[in-house]
Amino acid sequence: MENTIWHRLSKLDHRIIYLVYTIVVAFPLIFGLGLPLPITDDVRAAYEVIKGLPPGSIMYLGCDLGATNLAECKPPIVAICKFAYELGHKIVVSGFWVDGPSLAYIWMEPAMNEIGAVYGEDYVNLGYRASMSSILDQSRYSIIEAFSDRDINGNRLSEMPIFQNLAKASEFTYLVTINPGYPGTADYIRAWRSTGDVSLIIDVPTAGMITTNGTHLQAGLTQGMIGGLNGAAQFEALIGYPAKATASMDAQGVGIFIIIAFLVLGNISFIQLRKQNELTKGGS
Amino acid sequence: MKRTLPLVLGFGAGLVMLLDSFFNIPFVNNLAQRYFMRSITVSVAWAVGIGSLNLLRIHFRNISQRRTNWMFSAWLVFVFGFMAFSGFFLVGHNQNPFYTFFYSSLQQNLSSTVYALNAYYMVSACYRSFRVRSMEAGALLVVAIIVMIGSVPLGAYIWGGFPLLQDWISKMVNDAAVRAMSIGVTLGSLSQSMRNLVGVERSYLGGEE
Amino acid sequence: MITVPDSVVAALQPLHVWLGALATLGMLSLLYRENPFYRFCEYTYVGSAGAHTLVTTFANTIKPGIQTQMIQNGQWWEILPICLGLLIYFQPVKRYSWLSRLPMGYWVGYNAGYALTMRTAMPMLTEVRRSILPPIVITSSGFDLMASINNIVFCTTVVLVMVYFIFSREVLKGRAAVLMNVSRVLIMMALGVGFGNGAITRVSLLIGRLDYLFADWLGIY
Amino acid sequence: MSAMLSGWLKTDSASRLGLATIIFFISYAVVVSIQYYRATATTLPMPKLRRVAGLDAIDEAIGRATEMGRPVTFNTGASAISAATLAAIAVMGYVAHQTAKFDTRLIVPMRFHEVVPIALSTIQMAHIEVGKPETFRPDDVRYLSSDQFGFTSGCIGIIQRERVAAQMLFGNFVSEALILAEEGSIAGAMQIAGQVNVAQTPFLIAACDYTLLQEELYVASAYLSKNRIRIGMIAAQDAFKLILVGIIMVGIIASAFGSSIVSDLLTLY
Repeated sequence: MENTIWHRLSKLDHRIIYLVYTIVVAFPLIFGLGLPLPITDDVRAAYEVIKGLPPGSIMYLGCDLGATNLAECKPPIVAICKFAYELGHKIVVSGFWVDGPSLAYIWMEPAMNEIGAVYGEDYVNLGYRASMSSILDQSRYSIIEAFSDRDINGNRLSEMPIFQNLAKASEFTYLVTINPGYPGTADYIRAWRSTGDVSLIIDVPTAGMITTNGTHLQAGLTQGMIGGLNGAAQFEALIGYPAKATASMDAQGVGIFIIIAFLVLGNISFIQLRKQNELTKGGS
Repeated sequence: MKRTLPLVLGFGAGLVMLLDSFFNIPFVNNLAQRYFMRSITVSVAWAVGIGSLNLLRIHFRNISQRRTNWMFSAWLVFVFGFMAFSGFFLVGHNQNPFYTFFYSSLQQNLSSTVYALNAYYMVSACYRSFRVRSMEAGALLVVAIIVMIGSVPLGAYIWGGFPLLQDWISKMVNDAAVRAMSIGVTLGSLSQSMRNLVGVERSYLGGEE
Repeated sequence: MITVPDSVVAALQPLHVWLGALATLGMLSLLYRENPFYRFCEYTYVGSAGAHTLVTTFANTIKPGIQTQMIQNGQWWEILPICLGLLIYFQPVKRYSWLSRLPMGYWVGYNAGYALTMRTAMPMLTEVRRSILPPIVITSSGFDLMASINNIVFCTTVVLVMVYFIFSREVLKGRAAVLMNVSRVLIMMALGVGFGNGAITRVSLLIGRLDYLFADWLGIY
Repeated sequence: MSAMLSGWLKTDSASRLGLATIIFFISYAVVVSIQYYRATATTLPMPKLRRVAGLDAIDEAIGRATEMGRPVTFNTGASAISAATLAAIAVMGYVAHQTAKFDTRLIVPMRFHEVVPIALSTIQMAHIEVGKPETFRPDDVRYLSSDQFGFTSGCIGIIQRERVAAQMLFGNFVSEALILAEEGSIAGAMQIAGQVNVAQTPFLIAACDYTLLQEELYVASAYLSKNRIRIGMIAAQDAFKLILVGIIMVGIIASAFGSSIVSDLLTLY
């Protein structure tokens, strides 16, 4: 019974599994398969909402993320900011995870300079603040007061053109929340949607968070969802900027099919081994 | 006194927030908007060092007692000091290219790789320990496979029905079940908040007097 | 403040990608075996993460608070919350550790009051309201079968799962108790969606790392 | 109606508040207070909680560990003092009671040092109740590291070196749940999980022998600890879930006849 294929398969060293998986995922990443990418309703709804807003609208971008979520959060942030700038929208970035605003600053600066956006006029980064509920609460009355009139680099907000016609949270036209975990979308809904300050929310969850955020979309608390790397690739296609997310789609497909293959193979060898154990137990 | 003062302080803050949200009482509204909201932000910010204090305390003890890996603890304290010094004393924060250089090259890559390890653990767990032990685990894994296939372009390329099936299960079953569970969790957290507010819930104060 | 000349930083730029790649490979080496290179990277990660939290909170919250609120606007009453926050540092000191409970009590009370306002109720009651869907959907072009089925499945799942999580009284008695198994299967299907999405998130993060190694570091594509 | 309310109620929130929120909060506060009063100030019997199936699996796992003469490990997860961690410690009290009774070793890896004293006192209490204070081993409650992966690799070391026969994962877990469950399954341990992070539950169901679902952790801790306040709070929440289910059912029946009266009543603004 020891040398059957199933027994050897069940004792397969996990490092071989890791090596096989790396090679198989790397192949489409390097050579690409160029598979078509269907557009889902949730991403199209988010695209239509942003596209329908007039120039001069002000977007609040909630970057509540960590460097661990780089791969799933950087592509949508860059794509949404480029799209919003081209539509003439202003962007105000902030976040309540320590890494969020710093990463948004590092990722957005080259992308926005490349398309001619001016910091302080077209976009501003307010930086990290320690306590989300009190800051969002105080921003309902005065944003400059809540953020102590300082941006991420210590410059005065009151001297920036963007803040000439922006005083309170209710003057944000729409809210885009990047959401890999907690705190995130649910906290913005509680802080600003419940009070009626902001009624247009675009949810950008990672794939893992689609599971818990779908119910907000059905309830009308959010108006669109760009979920995971797949959602970001669809949004890049809609705005005509195929970039990092689009390039990774083929590799993601192959990576998922390998996981399914291992899942099925693992269960087959488990069932076969159980049958053989019952046979030998029955025989002996 | 040691246990009641925090509870009285908490009750006061909670009551002011409650009244400010519901009622038009100028004194309470002004107290909440000008003072309480701001004092939460300030007190939480000034208390952030406790995490670093505990971290350094543990690693200084490793160094002083020459425990295993104490050299790595010494390196950790050096990195902490180096990054803190370059962040505090060099120009600004993000305008500080020196600090940003090491943050974006080391910190950003280290932490995104830590989470990427989970993909490998996921694959080996799929192969070695995720088993269809019961009808329920079977239903879970079948739906998981449909959702995985339906969410990637390769799946849509194989059969157009996969994305539709995935979308239907996600919207009709998952969103509904998650809603029912989140209503339960919200009710639980609300009753917890009620007990915290009136101070009958003392567990966060720790064990002894 | 000491300023760093741009020439120094420019010289470090090619080193940037190499440092990132070595950090990535160091962490990935755990897959083979726990080893000193991995531990070196792990301790670097924990040390720099701790420092980043301290530096960012100081630069973005504490310093602006002092510059603007206190010095410029003269709000010197902020000394009180500062002292309240500083009390947390008595936590490790055995005799005075009760002092660290004052800020904790304040935060817990504030958040309790914050949660008990309309903010928490509104989203939940909106989701309850949006769970009320017509089982028979009549549109301009007549009876819409698919929409009716969708509504029935959605509302049944919400009700059955809520009833499943009722423990202190028996809601479904006798023959109706079989519905408890139905609701358990519905929960399993929802968790299956969670499994699928969780797998996709993890694969995406791995692709991000491999993309960094192959494209940014080795420049293969 | 809104004009009358907006006199002393906040005007901007009055129009948004709607009657539903006021009625909801007042009635829920009343139900919670009644249950709290019943639990603390009266000797009335508390409502009987449905026995969560996962509890039989706990007894089975401890029995199996006793037969094999190998230890049980109980992990309270990734968060410091929180509702989930305290509920997990209540379940640990029961497990400690059973392992003390059968003289089976119980190893508890810890990630946050402020939870260590609470765990130590819970296990010591269990040993005293069973009448075997001398078998209590304080160094089996091991603080490993507050860093996620430092803690996870420490737990893996315990599973492999101590050859644990049963692993219990209760509390609130993040991504290390998958790694611990896989190591336990490879080591052949019987595994039971009861944690509240919905993102981790699917992986634990696939890898563990039995998994409690979300709120079942709180019910298990109330059931095992027989704590009247915890049972009372569950009864209050259940009462309100029933009211909400009733509202939804009435709403659906009304909408079947084309009337949206219930939805309008719940409309907040």
